[in-house]
Amino acid sequence: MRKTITVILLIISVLVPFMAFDVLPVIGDPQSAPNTHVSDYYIENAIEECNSPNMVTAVIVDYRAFDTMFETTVMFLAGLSVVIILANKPKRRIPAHSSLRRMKDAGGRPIYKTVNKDVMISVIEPVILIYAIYVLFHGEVSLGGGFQAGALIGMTYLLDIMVVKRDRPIFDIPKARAAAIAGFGPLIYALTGIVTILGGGLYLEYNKIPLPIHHAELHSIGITAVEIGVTIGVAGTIITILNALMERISFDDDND
Amino acid sequence: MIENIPVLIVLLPLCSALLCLALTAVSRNLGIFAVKLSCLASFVLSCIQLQMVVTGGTIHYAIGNYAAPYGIEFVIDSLNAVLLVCFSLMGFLTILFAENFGNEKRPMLVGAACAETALLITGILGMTSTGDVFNLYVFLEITSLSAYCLISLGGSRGVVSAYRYMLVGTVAATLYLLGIGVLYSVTGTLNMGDMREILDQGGYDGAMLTAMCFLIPAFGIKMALFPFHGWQPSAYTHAEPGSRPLITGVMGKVPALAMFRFVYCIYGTDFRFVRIGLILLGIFSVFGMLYGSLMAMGQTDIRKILAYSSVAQMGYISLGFAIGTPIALAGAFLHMLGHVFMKGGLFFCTGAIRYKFGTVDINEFGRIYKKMPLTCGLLTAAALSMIGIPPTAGFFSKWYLALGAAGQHEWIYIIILVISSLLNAVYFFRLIEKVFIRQSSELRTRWESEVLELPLTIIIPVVICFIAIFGLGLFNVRIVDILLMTLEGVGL
Amino acid sequence: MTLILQAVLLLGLIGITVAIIFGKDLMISVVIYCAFSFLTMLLYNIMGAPDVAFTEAVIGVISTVFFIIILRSIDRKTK
Amino acid sequence: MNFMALELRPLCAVLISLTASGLIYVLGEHIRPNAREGITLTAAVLKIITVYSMIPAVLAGREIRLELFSIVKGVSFAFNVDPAGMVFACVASTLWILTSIYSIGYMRGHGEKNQTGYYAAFAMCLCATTGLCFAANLITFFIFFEVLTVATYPLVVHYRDAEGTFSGRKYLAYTLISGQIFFAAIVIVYSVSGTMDFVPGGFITADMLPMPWALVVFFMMIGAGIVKAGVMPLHSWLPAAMVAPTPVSALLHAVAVVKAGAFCTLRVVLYVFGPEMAKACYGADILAWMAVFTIIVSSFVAMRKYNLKARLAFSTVGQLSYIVLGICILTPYSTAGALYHIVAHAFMKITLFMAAGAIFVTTHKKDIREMVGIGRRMPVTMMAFTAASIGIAGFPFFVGFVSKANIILGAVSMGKPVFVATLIASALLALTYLMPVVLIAFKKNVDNPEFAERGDAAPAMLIPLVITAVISIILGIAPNAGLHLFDLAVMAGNQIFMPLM
Amino acid sequence: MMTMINTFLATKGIYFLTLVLLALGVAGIIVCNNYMKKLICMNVMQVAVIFFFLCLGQKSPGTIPVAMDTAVKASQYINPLPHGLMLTAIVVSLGTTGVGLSLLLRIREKYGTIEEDDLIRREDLMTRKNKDGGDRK
Repeated sequence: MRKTITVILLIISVLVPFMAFDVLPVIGDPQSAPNTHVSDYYIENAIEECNSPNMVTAVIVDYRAFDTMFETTVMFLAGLSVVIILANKPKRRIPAHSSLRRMKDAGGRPIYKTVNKDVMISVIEPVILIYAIYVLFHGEVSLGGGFQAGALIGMTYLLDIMVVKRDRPIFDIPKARAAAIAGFGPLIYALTGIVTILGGGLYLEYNKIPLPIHHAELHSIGITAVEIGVTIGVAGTIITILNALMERISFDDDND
Repeated sequence: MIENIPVLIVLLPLCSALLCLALTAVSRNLGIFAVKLSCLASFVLSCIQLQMVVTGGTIHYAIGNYAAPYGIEFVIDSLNAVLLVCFSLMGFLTILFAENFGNEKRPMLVGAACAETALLITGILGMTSTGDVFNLYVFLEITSLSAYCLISLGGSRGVVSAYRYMLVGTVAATLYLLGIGVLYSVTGTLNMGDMREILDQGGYDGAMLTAMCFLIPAFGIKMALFPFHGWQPSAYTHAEPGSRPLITGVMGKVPALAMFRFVYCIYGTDFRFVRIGLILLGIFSVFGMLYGSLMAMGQTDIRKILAYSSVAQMGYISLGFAIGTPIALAGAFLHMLGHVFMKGGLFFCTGAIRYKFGTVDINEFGRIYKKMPLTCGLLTAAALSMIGIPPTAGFFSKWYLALGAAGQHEWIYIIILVISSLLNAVYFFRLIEKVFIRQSSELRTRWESEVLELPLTIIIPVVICFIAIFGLGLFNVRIVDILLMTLEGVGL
Repeated sequence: MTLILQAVLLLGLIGITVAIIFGKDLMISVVIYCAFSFLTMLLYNIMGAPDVAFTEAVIGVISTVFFIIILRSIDRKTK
Repeated sequence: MNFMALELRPLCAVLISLTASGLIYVLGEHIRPNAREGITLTAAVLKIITVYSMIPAVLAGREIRLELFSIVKGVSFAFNVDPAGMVFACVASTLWILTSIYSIGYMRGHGEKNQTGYYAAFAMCLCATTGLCFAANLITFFIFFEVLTVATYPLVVHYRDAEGTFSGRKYLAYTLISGQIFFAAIVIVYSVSGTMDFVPGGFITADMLPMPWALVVFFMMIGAGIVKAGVMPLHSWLPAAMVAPTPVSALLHAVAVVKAGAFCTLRVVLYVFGPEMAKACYGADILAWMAVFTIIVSSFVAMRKYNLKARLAFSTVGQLSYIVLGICILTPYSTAGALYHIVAHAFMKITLFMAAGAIFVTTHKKDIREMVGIGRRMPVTMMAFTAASIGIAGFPFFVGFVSKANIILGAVSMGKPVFVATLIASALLALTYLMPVVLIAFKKNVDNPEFAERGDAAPAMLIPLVITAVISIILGIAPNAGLHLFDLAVMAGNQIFMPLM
Repeated sequence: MMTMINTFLATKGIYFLTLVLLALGVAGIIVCNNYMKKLICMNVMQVAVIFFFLCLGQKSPGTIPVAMDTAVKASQYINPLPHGLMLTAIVVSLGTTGVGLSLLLRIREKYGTIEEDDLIRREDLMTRKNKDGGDRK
């Protein structure tokens, strides 16, 4: 009953603003308000002011760097929350539901084949890692940036624990330790701002980093430092969440 | 250095929270100590900032030194300077208080919970200071995420309420994003001041109305205004006891401030449909005040009583916004300040009683005042303030609200204020009766009694809340003057 | 032209969402949610937001993995 | 800062009680009872000195005004000592010391519990009472009024039993509802007039509040006063509150609470609305008829009560309506009479209550029918009781006569024969319900073995009640004796009606 | 024909579809009985908003906002601001999903189910049991 009413209300709420769509700008109009006022400033000045051809990067880590700092903090916060929420020690791992369980052979190994470990570990993971680092340091020139790099590193770990037995992954980080490391990401970001304050500027004013180089270079340094922070934060968080979730759940190849 | 105060207030708790886990790994108390220190520093800095704002006028702090519409800006006017002082003080007290509720055996967990609380404080302080609508969203998410986590720490019920709150809260955040999206689509800016200037040129009524349709539910959900309050009682009830004063006392206020910013600072009272919005808000708050009080009467769990009473008290605040004259707005903000200490104080008491006796059922509170006179003193003062007995803070905020309503000839609001405070009286005097009059039940203290009735870290918050309730009442004019420095220009 | 493509992709997203809401098997829901995020990525790319598309691609993978991990402990069938 | 500066004295008077209350609450459980009661008595003596020291200045017509700080925007927290407030303050501070001594005797004789809370709340009540005597504007007045409401609550529920809880709830229901309505009315008055300072003769004019609204606001404001003063039909909390210990009843009925209600009526009718406005909106007339009704009905109810305290309670209900009636007749004489009746009734009624309490502590008797021949055992107590009873009835040379005569004078001058008749009839009715007690007590030819042996109440109880009885006779013979209270009352009446003449 | 469709889509169509997607997400949160589905629907809803923002930044003849030698005029680049904002929003949604999943796991461990009606029934049962326990005490 309640649900029906809600759905009806929702349908109404979809239809009513239909009349009000006139207030929104025409899609693709180069003269619409969002495309002119602030946006033009970013496009025109990004290269000059921030030394960053990728304007999106310029926006997120320079003009609106403060947002991104807290975005990284949100990531860290998510990791921390997962650690806390899953902190209680369950008596045993939740068994996989019967519909998902597979038979094991006489030796206790699962009877289905997994991906080839060697290929994964020796070929795909290094490629992803290298790509992550490329994305990290090239964020200001081409696509990508700290966040994508961090997520890629997280994916490497994901592959790692998927392919190798998860009790003994190649780089093994307990979840609380991972969360602590993730905290250093936003901290690097915040400290970059503190450095600019110490250099006599306002918060995150990269021009004022106390180094004797040209201001464009300073922006590059600032952006790189910040991107590294984001990378650490995001990678740490993804590893944390993965670890915390995996700890709880039993898989077919577990030794019970 | 001094000009960086606005951002440092937000940064200090953040940095300490980020470091907290690592420091706890080094030594078990180091992390908590860092958080405490940073919260104290942030409180002191916000006091200095208030002084600066009062003498020097509004502070605009452009982060990264990019001028207003291009970069993110912190705008500290007298209004949020006062609120910052209040919120950071409450944050500090909560951090002090929370220490007593950790699991002694697992220091990492204690450190992590402490970091969560510090991040909640960061989010709250950031939301209060920011002058950028999208930055507000980010801070809102920080606040909400840490709140989800802290609520989920309160046992299995807490987990379920946290999950429900998370779904509803995300809907609210999404609606908020949609609202600012619509505003962005017509103004092309995200800065509040700039947005105001562009909207003032006129001709954007349709977009503003559409955005308002999204924003009022969004803030309504976040501040637990009446028809959107569904998540609130169980979340407040089952939150982690240590951080509950902060969650219940402060977390609902900040979206209310944001709502005020949108309605009065961005839209302005010249907006054609503002009356409709205000009447709607008035209806919500009137029903909220009645509903919250009526629901609170039926409860026996003190946490539930207080949670429902929060619904009613939020009604007072939004009633002030609905009346809309400067004096009523000042009343609403005074109530916001007062309610931080009243509700926070009541939850400090609840926590203290729970800490000592392990009960939350008011039927077991018989004659508890013999054992905890200080706590019960605060309990009584806060309860009287909720009812609105002079000379506590609650009376004076009610006074300004009623005065504003009389100025607008909204007599119905005065009647509702009277009825609501009488309803409040019913359940708060029931509580007082239980504490002072009921025959003593066999409560066994859970801890060996010390020299003081409670550890010092609980007594300090209790005493400060007690002082604040009366201080805000007796010296309200000073605060109202400071608030009016900003509010004079924005009201009806 | 891009707008028509966008509209088609959006219709696809709507269809997937309906399938998720009315599906009886959570595993299927999760897998088509993966498809959903893939379509979203395409959409973002078409709209000229490659950065967002890149992020969405990575996020889509990671959140799908999260969902699948959780799903091991939960009854697949739902009412 | 010179603390004995004239302007600071009202503040001192308030703070002394407040400090005493705080000290007792904090230290009460940790120090010996003697020290605790020492605090009470010291504070009482200090307070009485402070209050009395202001009388000469007030008599000389000097204005004592103290503005402390803004309590709400545009209105300051201010004290103003005027004759009317002075009268009430003198009564309250004088009786505090007597009631304190009496309480010590009663509480110890009766072995009461929770004495710390009792003394703290008692001091708080006196603080509030003094505050509202000296309050210079409505909001200051309201603050103390509400503090009084809350501070009395622990006294009413002193025994912490079911009955006490019930009457506590009843008390709160009546006073809080009326208090909140009073609050709303204050807001309305402030928003229409822009001022809240009490002005003799009132500050509300007809153009601020048009007719039907004026009456509504009048009753919204007066409601709080008449609830506390126990005017029918809003009196029912007052007999219920009889479950409290006798000193509390004495305080409630004679000193603080009901008088605060009467005083509130006075302030509202004569200092806020003013005689002209009160008459123009018919508020005064309606209120006067309510008072008449109360006087008659309460007397009849009192006759049917055999619990001594209950009978006295209904007597209070009736007597307080004298004051309300005196205010509502709106003449200088009746106003002076009404103010003086605050004094008169205070001394007489407190004597009666103390006597009732003394009887209860000494012989554990509550019912009048069991008191046959008690005069033999407690002659001094019963003599005081007799004197006070005669005073209540308004016999010449007793203090009740002075006030009633003035009220009647006012009624005559306004040409209201019904009021005159009521007042005279009620004097006779008072005799019919109080005299039987005296007669039973001194009944001859009855040898009640319980009362055969002579053994009066303990001195701590006996002395105060003798003092109050003596004072009520002295003031009856010489109304101006000592403190010039009658002059003060007359001054207040003249101040109010001066602009009209 | 083509231009008509294009105009319709540019002025109303895309917005409408986005809104439908959003409404479906909200409806899913309300209607679905399964908490996991609710979480997926929450993600859908967030995608809709992200899409809405990106719509605002589109330019019909426009290149991606990375400075290249060929395009020089400001109006030729797509507005980078919504992209920046939505990157943040996406990250937030990932964080929320992570927290939501861990909460889900706890609920599953505690109650053994993630169906809402089962959960409510079990909660009621627990409340009643607690009350009985209280009485016995």
